[in-house]
Amino acid sequence: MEPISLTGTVLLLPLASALVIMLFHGLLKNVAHLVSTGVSIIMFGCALIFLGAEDQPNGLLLYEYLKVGTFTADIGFVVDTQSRGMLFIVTFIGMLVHIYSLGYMKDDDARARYFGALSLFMFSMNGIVLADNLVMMFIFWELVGVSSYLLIGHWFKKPEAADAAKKAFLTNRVGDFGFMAGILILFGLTGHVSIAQLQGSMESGALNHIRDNYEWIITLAGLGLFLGAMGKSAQAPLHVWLPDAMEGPTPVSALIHAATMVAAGVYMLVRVYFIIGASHVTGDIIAWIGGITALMAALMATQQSDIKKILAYSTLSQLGYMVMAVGLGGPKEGMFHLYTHAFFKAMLFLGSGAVIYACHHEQNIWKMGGLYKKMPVTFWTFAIGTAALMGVPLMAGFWSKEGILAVAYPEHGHGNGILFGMAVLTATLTAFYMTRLVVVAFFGKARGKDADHAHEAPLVMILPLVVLAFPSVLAGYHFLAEPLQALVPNHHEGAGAKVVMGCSLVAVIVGFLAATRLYRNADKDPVNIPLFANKFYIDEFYAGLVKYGQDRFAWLVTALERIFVDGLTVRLPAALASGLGSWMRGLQSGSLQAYTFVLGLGIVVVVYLAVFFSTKP
Amino acid sequence: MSPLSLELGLGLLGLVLLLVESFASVPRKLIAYAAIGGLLAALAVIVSGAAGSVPDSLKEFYVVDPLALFYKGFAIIATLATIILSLEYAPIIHQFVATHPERTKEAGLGEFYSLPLFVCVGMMVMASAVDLITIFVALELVTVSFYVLVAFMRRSAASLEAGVKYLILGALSTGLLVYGMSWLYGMTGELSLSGVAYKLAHWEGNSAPILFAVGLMLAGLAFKVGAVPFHIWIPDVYQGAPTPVTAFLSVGSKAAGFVVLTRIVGTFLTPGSVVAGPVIQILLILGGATILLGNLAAIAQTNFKRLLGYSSIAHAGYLLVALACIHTGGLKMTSGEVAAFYLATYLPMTFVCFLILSAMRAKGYGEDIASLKGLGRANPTLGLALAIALASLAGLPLTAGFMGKFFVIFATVLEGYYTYLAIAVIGAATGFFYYFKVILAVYSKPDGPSEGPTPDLGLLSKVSLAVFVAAILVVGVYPDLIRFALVK
Amino acid sequence: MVTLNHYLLVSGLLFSIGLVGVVVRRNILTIYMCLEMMLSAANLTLVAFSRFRLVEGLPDYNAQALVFFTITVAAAEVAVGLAIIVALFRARQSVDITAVEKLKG
Amino acid sequence: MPAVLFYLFSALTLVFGLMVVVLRNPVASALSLVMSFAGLAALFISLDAYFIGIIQILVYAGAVMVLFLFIIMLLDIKAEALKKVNAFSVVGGALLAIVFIVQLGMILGGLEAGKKTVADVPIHFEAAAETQKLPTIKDDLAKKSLPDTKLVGMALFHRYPFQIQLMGALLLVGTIGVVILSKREVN
Amino acid sequence: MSLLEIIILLPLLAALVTWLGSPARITALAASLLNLVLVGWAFLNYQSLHGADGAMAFRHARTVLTSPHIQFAVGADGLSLTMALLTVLVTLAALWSLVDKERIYYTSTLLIASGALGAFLCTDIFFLYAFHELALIPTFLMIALFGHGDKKDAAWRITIYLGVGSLILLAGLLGVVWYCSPEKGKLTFDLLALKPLAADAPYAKYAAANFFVLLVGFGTLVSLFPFHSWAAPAYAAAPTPIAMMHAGVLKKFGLYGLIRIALPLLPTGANTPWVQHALLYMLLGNILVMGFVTLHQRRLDGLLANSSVMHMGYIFLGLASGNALGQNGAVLLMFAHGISVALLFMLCGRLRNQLGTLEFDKLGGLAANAPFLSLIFGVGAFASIGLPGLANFAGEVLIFLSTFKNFQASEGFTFLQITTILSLWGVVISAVYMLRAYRKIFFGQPSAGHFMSDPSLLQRVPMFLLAAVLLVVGLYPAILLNVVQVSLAATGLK
Repeated sequence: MEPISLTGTVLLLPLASALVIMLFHGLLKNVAHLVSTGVSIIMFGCALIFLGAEDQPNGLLLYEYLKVGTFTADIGFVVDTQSRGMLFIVTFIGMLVHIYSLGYMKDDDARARYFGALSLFMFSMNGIVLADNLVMMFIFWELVGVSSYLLIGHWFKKPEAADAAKKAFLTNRVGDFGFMAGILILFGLTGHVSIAQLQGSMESGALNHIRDNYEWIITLAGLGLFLGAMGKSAQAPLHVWLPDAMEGPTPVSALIHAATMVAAGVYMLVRVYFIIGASHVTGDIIAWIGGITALMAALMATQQSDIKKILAYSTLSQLGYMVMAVGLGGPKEGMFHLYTHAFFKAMLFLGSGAVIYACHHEQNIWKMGGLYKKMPVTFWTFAIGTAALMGVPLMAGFWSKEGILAVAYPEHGHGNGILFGMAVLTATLTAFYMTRLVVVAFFGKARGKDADHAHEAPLVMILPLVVLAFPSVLAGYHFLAEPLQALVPNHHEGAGAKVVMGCSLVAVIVGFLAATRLYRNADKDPVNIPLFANKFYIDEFYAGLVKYGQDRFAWLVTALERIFVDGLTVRLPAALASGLGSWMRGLQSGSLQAYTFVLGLGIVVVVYLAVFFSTKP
Repeated sequence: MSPLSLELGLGLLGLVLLLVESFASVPRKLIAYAAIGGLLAALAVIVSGAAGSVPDSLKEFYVVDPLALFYKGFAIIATLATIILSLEYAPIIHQFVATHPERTKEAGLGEFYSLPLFVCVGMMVMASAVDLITIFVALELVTVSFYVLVAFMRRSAASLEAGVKYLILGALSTGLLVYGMSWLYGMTGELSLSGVAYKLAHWEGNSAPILFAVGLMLAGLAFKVGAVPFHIWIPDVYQGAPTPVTAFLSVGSKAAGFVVLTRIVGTFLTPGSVVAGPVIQILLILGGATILLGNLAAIAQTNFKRLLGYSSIAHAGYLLVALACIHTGGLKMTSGEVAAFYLATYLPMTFVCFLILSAMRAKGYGEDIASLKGLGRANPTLGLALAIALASLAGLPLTAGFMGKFFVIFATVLEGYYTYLAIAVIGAATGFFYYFKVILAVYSKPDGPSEGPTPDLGLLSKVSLAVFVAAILVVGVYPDLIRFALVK
Repeated sequence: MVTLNHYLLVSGLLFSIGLVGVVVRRNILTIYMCLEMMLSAANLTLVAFSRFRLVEGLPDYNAQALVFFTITVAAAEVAVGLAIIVALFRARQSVDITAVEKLKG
Repeated sequence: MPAVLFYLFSALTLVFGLMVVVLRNPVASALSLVMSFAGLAALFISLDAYFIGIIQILVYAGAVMVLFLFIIMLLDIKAEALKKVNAFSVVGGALLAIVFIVQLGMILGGLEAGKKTVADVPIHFEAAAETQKLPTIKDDLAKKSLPDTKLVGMALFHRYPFQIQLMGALLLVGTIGVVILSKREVN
Repeated sequence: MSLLEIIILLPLLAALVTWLGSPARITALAASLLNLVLVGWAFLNYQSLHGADGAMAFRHARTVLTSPHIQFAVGADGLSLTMALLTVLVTLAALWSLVDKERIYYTSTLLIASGALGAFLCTDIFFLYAFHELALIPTFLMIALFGHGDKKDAAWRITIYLGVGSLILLAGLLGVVWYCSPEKGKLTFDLLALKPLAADAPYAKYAAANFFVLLVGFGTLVSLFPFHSWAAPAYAAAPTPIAMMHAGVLKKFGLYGLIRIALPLLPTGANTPWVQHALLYMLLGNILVMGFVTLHQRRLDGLLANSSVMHMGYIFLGLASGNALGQNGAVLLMFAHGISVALLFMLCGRLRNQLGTLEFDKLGGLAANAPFLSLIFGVGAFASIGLPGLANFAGEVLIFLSTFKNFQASEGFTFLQITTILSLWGVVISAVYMLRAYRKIFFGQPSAGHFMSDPSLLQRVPMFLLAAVLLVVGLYPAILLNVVQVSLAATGLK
């Protein structure tokens, strides 16, 4: 198949599926999931073929979305290693999640709506991956936002779910504000929005000139784009929506809030790396925000008791890692981590889903325990995922994490000692909280009735776990990464490499040992740090900001608008008119004396006007 | 056929009808029909253009130009409409004229149907009059007839009060006008307008005395057209007078005032005139004040007739401003023609209002705006007609009323009178408020639970209502219709 | 010496006296008298001007014709006016202007 | 006419005019008005307008004032009560009059033509006699007596017959009006 | 009778026939369907029949006044056809959504439709202006008689305000005619004749003032800040079809007028710095001040009404940019906003009818029993906050891009661009209030006593129609842009 028909299919098929399901919601109640899953399998097939497609430097045009005069913003596709690899990840995990959902959402009333939204998400995510220009990327950027909104709010009757959906969308909107601003600046400077053309311009064109003379503008543009990435990839301080998003069905968390959508921010940063890299300030800010996010999220994860929340903070932390890598000048490292992380984090989420499913929607790890015997497959796959996430040597996560640490290492071009330290600390904490999770949830004895009666999940749910277990181990190796078109970083050699290796090993070991020691056979959390448990009180701060800042301000503005605008344009003239009117009515007193007096006055005034008063010829 | 024969014929018809009224006991309606027939015949003569030239002996006082013919036709139509209106209103007249309404019938109606003919004669002469004596006599014929007509319902307190007020204030204005005329004569030594114009254009020396004369004249005429502050009689008199008379006053008398004002102002603004500047200034200031006062004071009115009184004041303001805009070459109309156009649009919409008001009154409804409530349901045709007329009064586009305002506003733009443009805009905007208030009442539910009798019109009134509404709409989209009649 | 201005002044004074009377008095009949006074003042002006503007050696009799018309009109007005006042008196038993203050606003 | 007489009649006119305004009894006002108009008639005559002067007496003093008095008597109208006099209207009316007179005075001050006396514009009987066509008028003028009535009649009936007819209509309307407004219904 | 005259007069005729007593619903629906077909045909065949130069087509003129020269002249190009399409779509939906309503509802809606069509399709300034006013009385009466809440006040507000606005507009239009007249003897209201005259108008120094008067006049009709305080109360109070027609269609007349008359005839006026700055300040008021005011609303009708005021700011931003990109975006957004706000008002009316309240605090969980309604509301809500894939986004993004078109690194951010960045924040604000409303009304636990069911299949048609239009234009904006941009280019706009 031609690349354009491949990409076209990949893009439009899920859209068709989504539209059909949404529109004929009632009719398709019982087949919608099959339609959607079928579509996801076809997409995966297409993505596999697409892996062999040739690079298209000018992109593939589907149609001109906006065309005014010389300006165009197309729906067009970029074909390069990055998009091929990412498309594989998205469709692969997407397909598995679809299959998994067949089981997980079997008894849900609104299953059709769920699968419709899932299709919409696939459509949107594919769009981001394939976008060859910033406007198109923005379009799909927002669309993934809305499909995420729908999926988080799937159980909309639950106030938490409804609020979480809203929060996710709005936080992303803040990010999109920056994204759009960045696009506008770049468009303003060059006159087009195509990524390839922008890159060309940066290499030898208008942008190049501007970078040399007005670097602040490039910095601003880069920061704008990064703000978009912050929203989507939940970087501090816009990270607050991601943990809440766990209110959505667990497969959604696996697909959207772990493997694909949240990674889109990183994906986008790598796409526009030529802009970010053009300004040191941008890179530094990105790296720092990434590092802070990574560390902060890891700290928060250590004190969570909800199994999905732990994974969510872990995701945050890992995203911070990736972003930091990009900021530090390692886009390939970031992308590579994204790629490995997608597999094992998706698997972890799906595994946690199986656990939750088995425990009748119990999510508190302190009410679980002893699950390894009851759910062996789940346990083993979960363990593999945990190991990969911790960065246990030879697992997929090990390679990618080591790459990032290497970038952060001071000897590397942009490396930074403090950041490196933070990264190592984060790695330690990762090992710590993941061990804690596994130890508490799977070992010891069952601490709740539901955990006691847990049993292995059905086959459709187990199968994706098993499938994902393989890349979780093997994805870091060239024999898999290369055909899958992952952006594999160059192996770092030199003195630093050993230090980095050592640090990463030590981190895993320290974290693992500390957690094992603390949590073995513990019935409740022996460590209690409210600051971490309450996520540094950032949510509370935002709630206050919304309530006392935004809403009060809105009240104030409304009042001022009423008083001044309405007062000056409506009430005052109206009062004036009616006041003057009644005064003039008062002249009409009914008394003839008054009338004759007015008439006499009129005579005098007219004579005055005629004879003695003259303003102009 | 001399154009004078029209006036003569109508005067004779009036005389004959009075005689018939006194000595023959015919149904009074026949008198009205005879008057209508005579007026229609006169109108036909005017429209056909059969009105010939003026005898030489009269050429000094009397012209027949398109403007005169236009206003003559206007006077005839206004009279016609008034008599039709009177037919609708007859029960009320009878009720308030007869000492014992139940024992007599049709008291005073014969006179009430025939007096308008004399007014019509006066107005027709005014349309042609070009010297001070003729103007004065014709004006007084109209004024004195109106004294009688306004106070006609002698058993109605309101009618009498209106009569007294009109009498006193009207006589005051007559005195003023005569005083102004004597000064104008004294300064120019001329009684004919052409002579005055010549003197004004070739004035030498101190201009203060002539300005004094001009000011007094304008003040006297301002009373007739109801310009602020000489408008003061209008609301009370309009409210108190019998409704057909109010209609006649607000259309006929006003138009007659304006034709005289047009001719006098035309004289004053003759090229090279020494008084041109102050005259324009007075017209503008009076016009601006009139627009503002008429519209603002109308806001709080609750009586529909009184509201129409203020509305007529406001319209007079626009007409004054129109008269002041003399550089309207782009419109291919003189300022007088703009004013005439405006009056022509004003006639149908005002008469529609008064027709419906009469019909309501005849069925026992009051004259308050509130008593119009439910009309839109009870008689949708009348409701729609009234709504269209009010929309036109408010100056909504696609109605005749808009075209009138359109020319005036355009004239101020062409002239560069931005202050008066702003005043016109403010006035028109205020107008929306009180006219729409009436429209709202028409389509509101009636206050009381019980519904009164359905207001309806006689056949003749229905026909004229249809004609007027059609005129409002047709002129609104095809203004050339009037312009053809006006600009030859 | 008695100049035209003297006559004009007298007529002006008479006119303003009439005006004052119209404004000040409350009896409608008296007001009406004052109005007659104003008309007569105007006539004086006209006659004075007509005398001082000779046409073919004679005073301008066209202006005096206007005076004649004015006097006639005034008489007719008086007739109608008094009839109205009588009607008013019959209705209200008063010719004070307070009898006609119902219409207002 | 000697200046003294002018001042006398002017004073007569104005003082009695003022008394019309000041006196509270309508009968007194009406009588003052008659006196005032008599003075006015004298002023007319001083301006060689004999006809107008006589008409003034005949119509006003003779007819109009009688009508007024008749109505006053008929209706038995009482004097205005003093307390009813409105101070505002008195002050306002006076102010109006003063302002008007000041305005008039300023205008008269600048009126060059007004500085002439009657003697400055004498009647040219000879010249007039030549232009007039009617023999009786010619004769009168030749005798240096002003045929005032005839001349007014000439103007009215030769020049303004149309207006006279119109005036007739006016009087007719006035008559009808009076009848309608004051007639008593016959059962 | 030319095609466009039929299109304009058809609703008028239907209104008359309806008023006289023919079956209201059938007559009205038949007329509006027929009109949809006619306008649709004209739209689709515009380019193929009249070439791609974007000039006025389907022209026809009848002189009604010789001097000044006024004609009942009709003509349509891509711009006017787009607006006409908007009108007939919304009209059809508004009429269709009426259930068990009195005759006057149909009559008024048809009258407004006719007025809007006349305003969009007339090429003579006089009639273009005049037709717009046709809606004034029906709007007034409908709000005052059948409105909700503080209906009298709202009715007066909209009437007087729009009355004043249109009179100011009239003054401005007359000023333009005067401005363009080469000598005072030849005054014409023919838009097409004025354009060549405008180029060498003798009174150039008045251009800025004249443009500003037009801006205020047209702006008042579009609820440009600070002349907007009629809009929100009136829309909140108005009966559903009136709110749909007015907010969806009629309001766009002001913008249409700016694009059709003010910008091409007074380009120097539009480019005068003080005028531009004034416009930018005003539209910032629309976006930010009204954004926060909208945020403060506690009822759905108030929220929709204020948000529709707010969104006008973006369209003005497109016009302020002064280039083709912005103008095309503005037209696109006009269309999209018209459809989306009509859709939302339609749903709002339905909610009010069924639930009796629109207060957020009393509502909740409606999605459970009315999934279709909540889906369609979602489409409308997301469209109005500029979600890609729905029509509004295409317009907004073009507008934003247009303001940066001439961005010069050496000059840094100009006021226009700073305004744009601030306006971008408005997009966030609008998402906040819209999602808040959506969350409160449709999500969460269903509140007691407020039961809501999905509409019948037949009643879904108008909703589906509007939603589908939003989607189609959102996914393929070229369907409008292709036609609009050639015409905008032909009007002489850069």
